[in-house]
This record gives sequence, structure tokens and C-alpha cells, in this order.
Amino acid sequence: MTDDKEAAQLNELLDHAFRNTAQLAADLADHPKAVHVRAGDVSVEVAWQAGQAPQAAPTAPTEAPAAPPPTKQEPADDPGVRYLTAPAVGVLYLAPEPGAAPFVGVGDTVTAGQQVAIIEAMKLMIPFEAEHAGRITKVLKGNGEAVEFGEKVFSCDEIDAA
Amino acid sequence: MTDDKEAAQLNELLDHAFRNTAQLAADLADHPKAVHVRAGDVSVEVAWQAGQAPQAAPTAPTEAPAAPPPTKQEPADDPGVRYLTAPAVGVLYLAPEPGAAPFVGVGDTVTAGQQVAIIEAMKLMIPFEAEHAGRITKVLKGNGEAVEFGEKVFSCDEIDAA
Amino acid sequence: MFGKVLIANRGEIALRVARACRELGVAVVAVYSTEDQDSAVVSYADEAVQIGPAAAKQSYLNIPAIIEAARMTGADAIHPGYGFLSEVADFAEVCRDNDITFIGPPAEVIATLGDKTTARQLMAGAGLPMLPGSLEPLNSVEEAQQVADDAGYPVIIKAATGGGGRGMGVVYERAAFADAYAKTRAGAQALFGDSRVYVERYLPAGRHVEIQVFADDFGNTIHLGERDCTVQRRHQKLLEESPAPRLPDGLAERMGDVAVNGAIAAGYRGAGTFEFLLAPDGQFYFMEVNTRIQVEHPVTEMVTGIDLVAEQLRVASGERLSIRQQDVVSTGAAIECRINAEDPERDFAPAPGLIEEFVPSGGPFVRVDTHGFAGYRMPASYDSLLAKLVVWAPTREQARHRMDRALAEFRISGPGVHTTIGFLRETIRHPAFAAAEHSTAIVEQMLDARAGQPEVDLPSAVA
Amino acid sequence: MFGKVLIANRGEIALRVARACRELGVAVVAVYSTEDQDSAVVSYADEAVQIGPAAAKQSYLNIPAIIEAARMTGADAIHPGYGFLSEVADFAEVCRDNDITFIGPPAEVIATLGDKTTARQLMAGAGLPMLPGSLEPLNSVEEAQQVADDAGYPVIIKAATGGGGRGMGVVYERAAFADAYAKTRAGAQALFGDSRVYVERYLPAGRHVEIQVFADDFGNTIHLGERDCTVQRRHQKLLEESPAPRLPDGLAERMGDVAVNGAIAAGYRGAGTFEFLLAPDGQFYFMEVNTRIQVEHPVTEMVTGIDLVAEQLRVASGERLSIRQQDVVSTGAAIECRINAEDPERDFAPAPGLIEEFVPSGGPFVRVDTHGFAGYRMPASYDSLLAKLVVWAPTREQARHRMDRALAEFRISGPGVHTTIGFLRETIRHPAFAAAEHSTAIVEQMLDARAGQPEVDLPSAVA
Repeated sequence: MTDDKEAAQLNELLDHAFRNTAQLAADLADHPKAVHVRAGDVSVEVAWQAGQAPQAAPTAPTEAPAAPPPTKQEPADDPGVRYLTAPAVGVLYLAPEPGAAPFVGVGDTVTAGQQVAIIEAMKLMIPFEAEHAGRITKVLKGNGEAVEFGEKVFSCDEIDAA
Repeated sequence: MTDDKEAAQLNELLDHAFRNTAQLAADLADHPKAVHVRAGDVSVEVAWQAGQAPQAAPTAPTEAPAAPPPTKQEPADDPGVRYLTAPAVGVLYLAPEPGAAPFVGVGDTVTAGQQVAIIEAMKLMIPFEAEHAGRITKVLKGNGEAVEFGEKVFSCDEIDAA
Repeated sequence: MFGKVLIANRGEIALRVARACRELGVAVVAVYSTEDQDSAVVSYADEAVQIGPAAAKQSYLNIPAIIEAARMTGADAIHPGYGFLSEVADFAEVCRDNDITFIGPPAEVIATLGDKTTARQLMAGAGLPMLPGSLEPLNSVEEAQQVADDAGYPVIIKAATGGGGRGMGVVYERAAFADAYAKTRAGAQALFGDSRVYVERYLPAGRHVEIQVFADDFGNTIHLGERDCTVQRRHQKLLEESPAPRLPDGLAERMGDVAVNGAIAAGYRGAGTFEFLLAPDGQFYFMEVNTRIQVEHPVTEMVTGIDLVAEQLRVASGERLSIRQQDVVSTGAAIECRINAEDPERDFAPAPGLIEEFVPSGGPFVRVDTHGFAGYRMPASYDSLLAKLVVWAPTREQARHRMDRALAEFRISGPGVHTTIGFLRETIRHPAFAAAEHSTAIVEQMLDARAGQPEVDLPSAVA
Repeated sequence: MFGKVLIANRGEIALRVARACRELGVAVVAVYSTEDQDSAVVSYADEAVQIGPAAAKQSYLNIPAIIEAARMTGADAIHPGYGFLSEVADFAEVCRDNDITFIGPPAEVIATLGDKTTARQLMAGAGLPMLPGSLEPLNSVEEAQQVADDAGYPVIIKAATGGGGRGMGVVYERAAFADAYAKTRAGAQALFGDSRVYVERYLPAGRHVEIQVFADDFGNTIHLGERDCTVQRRHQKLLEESPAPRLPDGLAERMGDVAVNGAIAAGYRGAGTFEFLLAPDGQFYFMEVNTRIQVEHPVTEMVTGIDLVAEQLRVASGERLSIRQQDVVSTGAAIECRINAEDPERDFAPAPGLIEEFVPSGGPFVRVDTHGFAGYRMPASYDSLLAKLVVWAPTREQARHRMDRALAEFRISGPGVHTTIGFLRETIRHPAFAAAEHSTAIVEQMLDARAGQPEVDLPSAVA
């Protein structure tokens, strides 16, 4: 930078960048992990701690849990929703046999231990039993699809546990 | 930076950047982990310690100066104490010549720019001048001792600067 | 060459195989347990399939899950690494039945060589030198006692299906034999579900020297020289080197020749290792064949310049060996140190955890194979091997100094995390090791000498 | 051997020298500016002395401060690394006057070879092939014009004391000569305080091939083969390899022989590099001698197995060269990539800063020389070189695939931090580079081709 005019321009640019950054952070419904603004030579970066609660309650611990969660990492879970996850790697069958009615459908209530599907692994038919009770809200995988261990197959609402 | 005018511009820009950084931190509802501002040659970074309570007075920017301090890293300094540090690597002489009285002693008041010792480097006698005014409280290095650049040689109390 | 390979393993070896695949233009499928979701190989691989919970039995040893993972990703072949399913003949067979290439020898070869009894019979027949003792499992304590008397004490009683230093008992005198025999049989039954044992002469001050062999489908069987794995703690190798120091003239070549004969007799294919016990008198004796890539394969790579894992992939995909016996030239000396997350001050108890600082060694002639990184939470569920530090130099002495330097600069820390780095530095600097006069007893001797002595900080410069 | 060596440098080369010292049992003194207080070599060294503020002129170029640091720590010798004071004859002389060994050639040799004019005269006399042009600085535009006309266009006008690609001008036709001559002289005066220039034929599509030489105090002068440094951007090397690919038979040997002749003629001692321009017709021409260790020395180390920095220390301490010419064997192929903290999207502008994530490449036949680590705040005051990634393989093609794999796994990130990793991957995969048909123009060609094209994400597997 070689003259006053340029310096003034940079200052203005900076002001602008800051206002924008603050506004951006306020406007975002989902709490950002980082904001990075650049305009020419000017750049502004803001980073938040991972997992920090949006309202930044002072006591909220930011630590990562000791063990990774048993389900495969996927985008933000709705806290009210629970899932029934595949107990094995293999091919998913939603019905006891071709052409038969599925074990369960949307709206059905399942109890813990109730069979909800079959996983075929190396020609072995492994019963897929619900880990917990709930009312099925969605079937996330199709009949005949391959699933990993722990992959979400059904979403359900919580009900009074059996 | 080659002249006073350019330096003044940069300082102004830096002030601006700092004010804006503090403002930005205050404006943000959530406490950021780090703020990084750069404008041309000027850059400001502010980092908060992990888990630090967002109480953090919005105007107090936590440390992270653009450049490391000129003094050699040493254990916790008393915040009230200031130091006169060696301007060169070499052998320290506290007096103008062998047998003569030292330039300064404990209790003496020095003004900025006043010679307080000599550093000999490769037979060159480099005057050691006080970077700032103060009253000498301790002489930390002995006559004839080797010192590094930036090493603390005198401690002093602050007085009203000259 | 394969289009896509599934790696049925974890840790540093999974990354090692993935690197070889990447260089050959082969797509990589990682499989992982819930405990390994954030592991290095999962982010490295082109695809990754979660196959089960932390317990190895339900994940890395879970054959149906791995086969299904290969099927759903369309992998042509499976590399088993070492440990886990690498020497399970059934797994090799299931792969074949599912038209997936198992990267290793045929199932029958694994089965024959994995059983100590059939392996010993086969190798004795192929002319490999055997320790005095029984070639077949023993039917009674009387018969066993007779074999022990003939072999001469001390003798070792070994489970026919044992491994990893478990299921063994050493007997120093005749009077103690019958009791030890009964105990070892009971232990073998408990550990391996097979009480068969055999008896052979025990060499207390031996060295462990092994030969790397390689065979392709075109009748080419070669060896890539020897590795010395004498530094062991409770039969677990801590440090390996190549060449084996101070061998009598021509011995390494003789060992290489008999290993090749053994591999041919077994109908071997792929990479394998013939382990020998070397007696102080220069005699060597066949111990066993490992039908997989070894942890310590990098020392062979460093002295020969041959990428053993790439060669495994080539041979398994039906290509010829890329080198002939006469092309194998060993240059200089290589040492590998196994850096384990263990606490030597607490009897080498596993000490994994969140690794906050992880700065691997670098610079000239230093190689690091690791799945570690800053921020890695090393799980407690598996092996404690965290990194293999390998150095090369023109001479063993220079390699020793280089290793000392490289060990000193490796920084690993985190809450509760300990490593064997300090202990390995002590070993490297130990006079017996420096002079290559050590035996498999060196670690015990070091630990005995240590007990009662105050701890000494190692200086950072080479003495 | 020395007892203690002071390293008058910073960054990766300071660490490189420190490692060599450590392996030889030599204590290490680091010197550092206030900007480098938290640098890797400061914590690595046995002692460290702060010598000045960030500005190199007051720290790494501050001769009295460095000499005093050597005195106060009792260092026997100073290793200057590359850049900074490494080719300053005065510094070598001051060291000698203070009974400190300067690890490099004698001051007189540095002075002679550092001046392009005296160097060219000396080397022409020693029989090295020179580009048509002037051996001495030119006295007038008329004289210069005549030389240019005789050499044939295009010609290059170079400052006699220039370097680093500055103070040069290329003239493509007679009519433009006088103007360019005046401009280059003025530029040379401004940049180097010396307006002397000379003129020689300019080769637009040449390759840069250099020979590593080594000489001891006992009359032994050898070469360690060649390096190809053709991949450059504005005369800054980005990637180097050894051997130079696709050289006509016997050419490398001829270049090695003339370099040795040149070194002998100069009374050389220590490590040095003879740079040559290689024309498309296979003719090669002397350019200059670098009287220090080169950034790219690791590629020579990887193919020869010789530790060049250790050899520098040995020779400087009065020992004989540890190898003879007939012991030098080059095996396989090595490539080095310079990973700079620069943003290729913004004309390679420096992009240092706080490096939050730093995971170096690893695994077989991969070497990393770096002063970087997670948490390192890379200062903007110095060179942008952050890491040298070096690979070896039996063939160039395998080395290329290995480098691609290794570049892909190097992870460096932080606010505002950019690196040349992506650009280097593009280079490694470029058809002209792959076929070794590139010239020093390759980077410009790549950048030209890029301009206007949408960015393409590289696939992670080798194509």
C-alpha cells in the first residue's frame, strides 16, 4: 500500500467485511463452524469450537465423547428421532420371502426384539430385530439393498418402551 | 516499510483492525474460538482457549500478537517490571573501560536512548542504549558475560516516560 | 492387476496395503469396526464399509461381514494384512468360493503350514534342518519323556496349533518333565481347543533369523534374504534388522536356499517367511512358516529396494514375479523399531488413548509406517503397535546411530499415553546389541538389570 | 570430527544439518531470530542462541552476531546451509580469522566461483563447454551488440553478480538488443550494486541438469551423478529428480567428468554443484557453480545411499572422503517435490500462517524433510519452503506414481495457509513430464493452459 487513498479504501473494506461477518453469523440458523470472508487483500475468518451449542451456554462441554457413536457418521440427527440399525453387513430383505408382505411398515409399532427385516450375509439369513420399541416413521433402505453394520434402516418415533 | 509515512499508515490500519476485531468478538453472540483478520500486510489473530468461558470481556482481546515478543521466552514476568534487553549478541561491558565506574547502577534513573552498557561483537563496540526510561532495580548480567540478542540485562521500574 | 482390493485389516498395515494399491492404480476398500470410524485408513480409502462392533470376532474376524463388504463394493481381491484372518485357511477358501482372490497362498498351503506338525514333517522331508525332537504329536507322557531324553535337556513343549509365544513350556531337567507336559497340554486345550503337543530341544541363547520367500504361479520361487528378529520380549518382536549381523560366511545363502526348497515342497505362492532358530555354534533349525506379510517386512524392502506388498498384489493377480533371484541385491543395513503404545514402567501394559501430539521422525533414510496422527484416539481394543520406525544406512553401526537419532525425535504424547520409544533407545544403545552379541534373552536381561536401578535420562546426543 | 557445530540457518535445512550432527555424535548449536523462537530446530538443538530480530539482515545475515554465538557456545565449526551466508566469501574468511571452521569451500574459491565472470573464465580454461557469448563483462553497447550478433539470437543478458533468476533479460532480435542491454545494466546496478553484465546465447527449450561434486583435502575429487531440475517457475526449482531421464548414452558420465575437471581447476573442497544447460540436441553448456549444499541434495542421497551432509562434516573436519569414485553407484530413481506455503491460485503468493493440521506423507520409500509440525506458526519473513517430499523407486515411472500417492496424503491446513501440493500433483501427472519431454518452460505452459479453464478436482487414485 503506497498512499492514503489506498489505506482508506482498505479500512472501508475492513469495516464492510466485519459488518458482513457479524451479520452472516447472526443470520445463519445452523451454527457455523467457521466463517471466512475474503475481499481482495482483506480476509476475515471466524471459527467456532466443534460441537459448541448455538446459544453458547457457558457450561456446555465441548469435548468429543470418549468412544465414537455406534452408528455410521451421518449429517445432523434430529434429537427426537431414533433409528433401527442393521445388525450385520449384507443384503436387506424387508419381507420374509419374495412377494410376501413386509415385516413392518410405516406407522407400525414395534417392540424391542421384534423381527423387522432379514440381512442375508453369505447365504445366511440373519434376523434383524428391533433394538428398542418405537413407531416406524420411515423405511430408509430398499428391499434388496446392501447395508453396512450399524446403518440406519428404519426411523421411528419414541413410544413408551415395552 | 521504508518511511515514516508508510509506517504511520500501517499503524493506523493496525489500530483499525484491532478495534474491529474486538468489536466483532463483542457483536457475535457466540464466543468464537479464533478470529483472524488480515488486511494487506496487517494481520491480527485472536484465539480463545478451548473451554474458556464466554464471559470474556468483549473488548479484551486475548493475546496472540502478530509478531513474537522481542525478548527471549522466560518464565512468567512480573507485569510491573520492565527490562532493558541486549541489542546484539556479544560480550557485555557494564563500564566504558576496565576499572571505570559502570554506566548505570541500581537506583539510577535512565532515559530512553541513554547508553547503559557496551556489547562487544567481533571487536566492534556496540553501544547498548535504553529502549525506554526507567529506574534500574537490578543488574541481571555480569560484566564480561556473553549475552544473546534480546536477553534481559537490567530490570527497572516504570517511571513517567521521558 | 486388480481393479479394486478390499483390505481386511486395520492399523498401520491397512494403510501400508492401501498405499501400495494407490501406487498401482488399484481402488481401495477399507473395512472397519465402530471403534475405528476415525482411523487413518478409513479416510484414505476410496470406499469404506463398517463391518461390526469393536470386538474383533464380530468385525475383523467376521468372515461373512467381510465377504459381503467385498461383494457390495465389487472388490476383486482381499488383502488380509497380518494377524486377524491372514492365516485362516477357511477364509482363503471362502474367498475362492466367492470368486474373490485371497492375496496369499492357497488355502491348502495355509492349512498345511499352519499346523506345526504337518509343517515340520513336510520341511523335514524337504531337507530343512530340524531341532532334535518329535516330528509328530505325542501320544503319551511316556513317549514324550523318551523324546525329551533323546533330544537332551533343556527341551521345549509346544502346542501343535499354538503361536504368538503362547502354549509353550520349557523343561530344564528330566524330573520336571511329566508335570510340564500335563500343564502344557491342558493350556493348549484351553487356548487353542487342541491339546496336541510336541517336544524339541530348547536353545536358551539362540537368535531368531528368518528368510523372506516369494513365489509366483509360473514356477518361480525366490528368497529376498534374511531378517534378524532376535530382540523379543516374551516372544513378541520389538526390533528387527537386515542383514542379520555377524553371520558365518555363506550361512545366509544356505538358509535362503533351504527356505526356497521348503517353499517349493509346500507348493507356495505369494509372500512367506521361514523362521529359523540360530544356535551359538552357527547351526540353524527350522521353526515355522508364516504364510503372510510380516510386520517387519520393511527392513527387507529397505535393503533390497523391492516393494513386497506391491509384489504380493502382482503375484496374486496372476503376474510373474518382477524380480529373479539374481536381481536381488541387499545393500547396506536396515533396522525397524516397533513403537507400541505400552508403558515399559508397568510391565509393557497397553497405554493407548487420545494422542494429542504426534510428530513422526523424518529426514534422511528414515521411513515411518503409522496410522497415528495428532488427534487420533487410539482404541484399547486392538494391538498396541502404533508406528514402525525404519532406518537405512550403509553400515549397521551407522544405522544404529541413525535409529537413535530418529527415535529421539519422534514425539508422541497424550493423557495416559505411553510408548516404547525410550526402551527402544536403550536397546539400540545396549552394548550387547551394539556388538551384535545379543540373544533372544536380551530384553529380559535388560529388564533384570534395570530392576532396582534408578532411571537414567538418556543424553540427546550420540555417545 | 567436530565436537560442536553451529548451524547458521533456519527452516528445513537447519534441521537436516542438525540430524547429521546428531548421528555423528556432534553437539548442535542453533541460532534463531525472534521470529523463529518456536521453530523445530531450536527445540532440536543442544543449545540455541537468539541472534537478532526477524529481518534476516539483522539475524541470519548478521556475521558478528553469528560469530559471537559460535564463540559463546564454543562451536568448532559453522554449517551455513543454503542461502543466507552460505555463499558469502567474507563470512568464510571471518570464520577462518576466528579459528572457526566454515563448512564449505575456502573463501577464495567461493569468491572466484561466485563471480560469474571469473567463474566462466576459469571453467572455459578447464575445458568446460560454454554457450557462445562473452567470457568477460562487456565494456560498451557496441561490443555487447557484436557479441550478441556472433552468438546468434535469442541471447540472454545476465548480471555478472546476479542469481536467483533476477537481473536477466532475454533478447529475441537484433533491434531490441540495445534497449534491453541498458535496462539489464540498470537493473543489475539496482539489485546487486554492480552493473557489469555479459551476453550469451539463450536456449528457450533447454533442460537444467546439474552435477554434484565432492572434494577433500587429500586431492580426491569425485562426482555423485546428476540431478535434473528442469521443472522451474521463474527460475525457482519446484521439483528435481535423479537420474536425469532420457539422457543420451554416456552424457551423464561426460558431464560428471568435466565437472570434476572444473572442481579440480577451482581448487574445490567440500560439496558443490555444477549447473549445466542441456540443449535439445544433446549439447550441454556450463552455467554456474553453487558452492554449498543444494536444496535438492536428497535426490542424490536416495539414489546413491550417501549422506551428503555427513560427508560435508567429515571433509570439513579434515577427514578423507568416505567413498571413491568407483564406489558411487546410482540405483533406481528419486524425485523431490518442494512443498511451498504459496497459493498457486494467486500467482504463488506466499501463504504462510498458523499450521493447525500437519500430517506428513509416510510409508515405503518416502522421505520428508520439514521443519513444519501441527501448531507451527510459519512466519512470513522468510522463504516459503515448508517441506521437501522425496520418493525413491526402482524406475522413474514407479517413482512418479509413488510421488503422486505421497503428495495426495500430505495434509497441511490452517487459516490462510495454502501450499503447492495440488500444483505439484498436476506437474507429476502432466503428459510432458510423464514422458520426460518437458523443458524449463513446462510450468509456464501449464499455467497458460490453466488460465481460462475451470478448475478440476484430481481423482485420488492414480489414473
